[in-house]
Amino acid sequence: MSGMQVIFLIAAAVTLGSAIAAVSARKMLHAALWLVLALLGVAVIFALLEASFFAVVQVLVYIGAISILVIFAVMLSRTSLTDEGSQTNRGWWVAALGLVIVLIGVVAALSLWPKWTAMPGALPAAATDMATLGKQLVDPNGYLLPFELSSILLLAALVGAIYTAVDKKEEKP
Amino acid sequence: MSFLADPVNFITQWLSTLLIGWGASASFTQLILYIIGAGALTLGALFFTVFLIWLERKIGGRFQDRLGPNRLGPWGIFQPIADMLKIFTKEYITPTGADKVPFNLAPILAVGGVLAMWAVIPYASTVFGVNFNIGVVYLIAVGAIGDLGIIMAGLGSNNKYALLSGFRAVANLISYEVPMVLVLLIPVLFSGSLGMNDIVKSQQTWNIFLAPLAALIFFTTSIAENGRAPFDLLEADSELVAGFNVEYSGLKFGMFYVADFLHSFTAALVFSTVFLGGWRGPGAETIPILGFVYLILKSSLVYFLILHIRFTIPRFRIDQMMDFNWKFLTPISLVLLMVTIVIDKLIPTDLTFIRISVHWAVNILIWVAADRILSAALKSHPAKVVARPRPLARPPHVAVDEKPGGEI
Amino acid sequence: MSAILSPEGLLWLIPFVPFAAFGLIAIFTFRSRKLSHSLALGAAGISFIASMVVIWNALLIPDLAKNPITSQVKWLPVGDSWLMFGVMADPLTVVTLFFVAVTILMIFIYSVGYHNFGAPACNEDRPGLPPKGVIVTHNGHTQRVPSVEPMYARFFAFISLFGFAMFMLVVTDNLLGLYIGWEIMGLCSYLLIGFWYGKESARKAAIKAFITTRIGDVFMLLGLAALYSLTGTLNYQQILGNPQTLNILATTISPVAGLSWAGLIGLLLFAGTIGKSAQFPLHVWLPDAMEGPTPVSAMIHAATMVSAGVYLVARFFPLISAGWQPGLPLTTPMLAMAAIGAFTALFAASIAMTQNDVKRVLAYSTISQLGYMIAALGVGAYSAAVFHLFTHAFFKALLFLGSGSVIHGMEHGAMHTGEEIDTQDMRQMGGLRKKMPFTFWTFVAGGLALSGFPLITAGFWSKDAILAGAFSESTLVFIVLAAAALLTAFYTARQISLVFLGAARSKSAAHAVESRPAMTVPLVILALFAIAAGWIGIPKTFPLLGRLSADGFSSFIGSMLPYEVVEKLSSVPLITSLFVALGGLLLGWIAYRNIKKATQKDPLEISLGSVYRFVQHKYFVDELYEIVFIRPSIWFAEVFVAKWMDQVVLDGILNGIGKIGIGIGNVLRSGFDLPVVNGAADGIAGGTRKMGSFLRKLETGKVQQYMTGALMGLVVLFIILYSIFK
Amino acid sequence: MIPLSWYLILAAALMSIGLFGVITRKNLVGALIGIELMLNAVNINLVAFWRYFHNARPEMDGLVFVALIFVVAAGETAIGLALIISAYRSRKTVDVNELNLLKG
Repeated sequence: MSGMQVIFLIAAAVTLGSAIAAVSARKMLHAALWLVLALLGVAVIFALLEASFFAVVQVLVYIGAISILVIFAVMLSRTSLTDEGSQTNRGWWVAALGLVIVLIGVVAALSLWPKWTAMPGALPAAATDMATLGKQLVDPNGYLLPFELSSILLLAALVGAIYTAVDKKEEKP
Repeated sequence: MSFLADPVNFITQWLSTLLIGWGASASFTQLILYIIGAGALTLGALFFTVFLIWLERKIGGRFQDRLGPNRLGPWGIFQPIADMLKIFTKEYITPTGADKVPFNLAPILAVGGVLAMWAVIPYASTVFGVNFNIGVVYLIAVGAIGDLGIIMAGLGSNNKYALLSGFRAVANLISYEVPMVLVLLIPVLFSGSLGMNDIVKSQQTWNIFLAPLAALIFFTTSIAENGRAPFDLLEADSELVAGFNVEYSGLKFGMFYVADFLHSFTAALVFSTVFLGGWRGPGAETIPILGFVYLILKSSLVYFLILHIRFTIPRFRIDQMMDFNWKFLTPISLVLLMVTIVIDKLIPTDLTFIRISVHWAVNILIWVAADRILSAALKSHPAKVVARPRPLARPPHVAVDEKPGGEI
Repeated sequence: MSAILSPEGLLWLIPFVPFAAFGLIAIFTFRSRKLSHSLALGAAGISFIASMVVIWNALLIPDLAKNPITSQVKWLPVGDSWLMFGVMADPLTVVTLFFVAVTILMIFIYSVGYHNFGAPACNEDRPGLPPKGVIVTHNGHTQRVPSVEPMYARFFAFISLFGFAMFMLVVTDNLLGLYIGWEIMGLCSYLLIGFWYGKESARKAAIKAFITTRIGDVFMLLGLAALYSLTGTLNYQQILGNPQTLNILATTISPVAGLSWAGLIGLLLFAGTIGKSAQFPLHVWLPDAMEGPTPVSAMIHAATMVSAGVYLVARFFPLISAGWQPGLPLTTPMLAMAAIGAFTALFAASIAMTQNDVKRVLAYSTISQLGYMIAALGVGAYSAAVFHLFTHAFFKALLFLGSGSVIHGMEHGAMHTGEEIDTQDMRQMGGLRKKMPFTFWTFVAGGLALSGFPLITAGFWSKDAILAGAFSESTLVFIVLAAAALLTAFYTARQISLVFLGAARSKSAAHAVESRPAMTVPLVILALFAIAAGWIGIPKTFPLLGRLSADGFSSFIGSMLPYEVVEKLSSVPLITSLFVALGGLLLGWIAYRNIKKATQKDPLEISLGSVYRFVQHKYFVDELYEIVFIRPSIWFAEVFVAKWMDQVVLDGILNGIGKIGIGIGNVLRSGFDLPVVNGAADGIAGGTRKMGSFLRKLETGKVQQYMTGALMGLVVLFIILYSIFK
Repeated sequence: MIPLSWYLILAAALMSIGLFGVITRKNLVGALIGIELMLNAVNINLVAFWRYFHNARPEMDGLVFVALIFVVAAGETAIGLALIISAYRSRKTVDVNELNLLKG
């Protein structure tokens, strides 16, 4: 039971707990805040995996942008801000049951995999160097195409979001 | 190393030797030292804030032709301490229907987010919290956390002014982060690293000389990020009583207060680190304490600039703010980034003066072009009058003929 | 690059630069007048320079006729071989190219002035009508000045295309290329004669010219086909530069009227020439072509198109005269050419005497001069004919441009005075000598050259050569040509004295002004050529002057012929030409020097009476054609084909087919379509609807239930795959 | 030292929780939150595999995919929230069960 494991267990517990809270909280606002906590936990997990860059980017993108957007949406739709009633459909426990079964099945299936209990090797210094990642992203033999595609996707999402969200009523006069 | 030259490392060394002498394990010693360092850093920051508050009030007094605090101590220097004591002793009021958890969590996040920024800033050639290889990204990220606190405050305290302030905080944050990150990439480009310390080390010529426009944009956006005038939409007293912190009292309010001042000084700190060469200065390599002094001097200068702007420029309207960001800052910073990348690739690094002059020329060119385009756009699309100005309040028996268009 | 700048490359360049100009103007720059005419002029200039360079290089080559400058590319695959397309510069090409390049450049420049470039545009001007002029107030007094042509750019596009066609025709080295240029020129003449398509007469004239020349072209195409089918090539060198080919052609007998193949082909090609050069039966289109703008008249009548006809026969003279030597009896086509040419010369000259339209006179004179050349070729005076072609191009272009300048001045006067008169009517003119000095002197130079004023003018030398050649061959032709020359001198004097001498017979003439430099400069340049172009051809045997002359020309051109040309001095033609030229001029001047009023009767009419009127109506040839050809063909088209053939026979057949189809269709519809096809389709549709209304219950519209379904499917799939591949 | 299985189990659990949210939440925003959780689970897996099966050659495949997923997540959130807002504007509700225009 090394320190790493302790940290992992804590982080995992926080993540899962807050995730469960996020999907079951009655007030959407709380759900959003729980989501933030869960995402922080994931960031910690990333840090444990020595992907510190992505830990920070996780905080930046998810907490700094996405969760704030979610909160924004919650604020903009007042019903979800004030709605106190049950936020889940009727047969939710069926889904829960089924998902638990699926989870157990998946884990069971995976546990037959020989590398199930693999241990991490030493990470070469270059692997944590962000310059390498950057070069990979813009390397024609690397990931240039997905990179460009995702950037175009982002642009399209930007335009689409603006177009969808803009209030047409303002443009009438 | 001598104590005078580099006190921090001196103490660190001494402590570690001491602890190890007591038989503590190396990792434990490291842990202890980290804790002590963090505590010292945050406490120093907080106490520094006290001084900042006094300074700001004094300077604000000068700007507004007042005396400012002048009763307690010489030049009223103990005024903020008195305020602190008052705040400590005040009662905590939690409004009914408030959302307890966010309401109480918000001030902590606000201060914590700001303090977390101090962790990666190199104060001297040898003194820094952590030498994080992605410090810049980290800065942006924890800055987001600070604004998260504001949003939570706005949502938690069951108050429509606070909620509106929260809205504005979200809009503000989401918008102004974009050009900020974009222009922060330019120093990163020059130094070839995301680490703050490397950025400082690489500034033989301060980045502000290489990228004046980027510095300007970063300065503006950082003011907007920490909601200072003229971007203080989220605590616009005349519109929403005091914004997100209406419902707060006592130390909770005090924390917001501290966070505000600390945030703006942190912005100055970051600015001087990224663009003004941080601790760089004559003799700073050999005598780190000098570097610390330089850094404080530079950031005080920038902070004074921030104050100057705060006390002289009136507040924007929210739509003006959004337009200013999305229609001016973001495009110009995008163009600037692209052009700078290309130019810097073209010119060898050792021809310093040519490099500087070319960068200046290009920046000025971009600025002028943007200005031209903007003015042309304003000519072609003049701002349309949304509402007629309100009629003057007048006694019922006096007839004032009101021309169409509203002016009397 | 050097490949382009070599003579061959330039030879290729010459025609295609104007073509490029045409394309550019037609596609891009037609909105801008300045750009358009700059393009056209630039193209003409480049072609001119290129031509000069080529000619210089060609002149440096000794014995150019045997080894001309040529360059060929593969063009069309015919069977297993390639139809080669190429360019060639031999003596005839060089001569033609010279005057074509010069005159085309001059005419382009002149057009800029003629269409009033830079003048204000008049908003009443409609495309397709000549500009009416616009009223401007110029330093105090208001007056009407010419306005710019509405379709300015279009005009330059057309003449650029025209220039392309002519250069093509000249520099190409095979009959097919010549035919292409020939036909494009036909098209261009149609477009340009009908340039002011707003005018009824212009439309008629354009159609007339097109149809008439087609008649000749059909024969020419036949000749071309025959030649190709016999020799398997259309290249000049391979056909004409090859004695035994000519010999075979001359000796083998064709199925037609016992002619030799050479004779038949010669006649067919000559038919093309008759159409293009407006020889007697097909001459009617040329006078009407005067409806076009004057530069067009000059192009068609002087520089290019009509010369093309003569050029064709000159080019194929070796074939036409295959088996003929000086002293031997003339071959059939030569006889035909001599007859038609001589007759046309006299005929047209006589008509020219009676015309009052300044341009029509020149048109008929052109016809007669072309008749001269044809006749000269007919009697075998090859070099003389080419020489006359050469000189005639210059002075006739000069005369046309001069007449255009006169008309321009008259129009200016008419606009100034607001007088409603025909500004082309010579009777309305007079006394322009003072008003338009440049035009006058250049016109006089041209006129003297035309009438063959002795010793100094170019026309004298060429005409003298022709007369000499005719005299040595057949006396009859000689007499006819001499008479024609007399008439030529006469109507030239008539024209000059009517237009320029005496007193102004109308207010317009009184107010006429000199044209702009853009028009007068080309006149002056052409006048120089009209005087000096003859001196290169002074025969050695000429008394006194013969000593001075090198007489490069006849030997240069003569080298094209397989046999040696022997020049024998005979004083008769010389005396004759002196006599007819001076006498004709004198008579004309005497007859017309004192015409006082525009309405005054023509002196000849007084003396000749009805004969004059007969001649003035061009011997009623047009009316004859109207009765003999046009009416019957119209009747054929309208009554026979349209009414009977088309409406009765063809429509009947088609309607019958249609009815049958409808019947079959009805049967199929009621028998097969409705029960079977529709039934099946309806059944399927109904089934689908039922199934849909059953399945719609699954569509709850709740997205989460869909997702649950998808998830279950995924799990099942996973289980299956896992149980298979574990 | 942490065995790979821990991360995988964590990721699987997070995935299931997110899925639960997506399936059962009435509120569209809630569904969106669930989707975010699922994406994070995927990211955990990717980073874990990158960390554990890492050759000597510095290869960034896992991380690259994580970056791409960040991009996709950002776009997806933006579009989703925009849709939610416009749906709310037109129907005055964000309840999934009431947005059933497709009901047959």
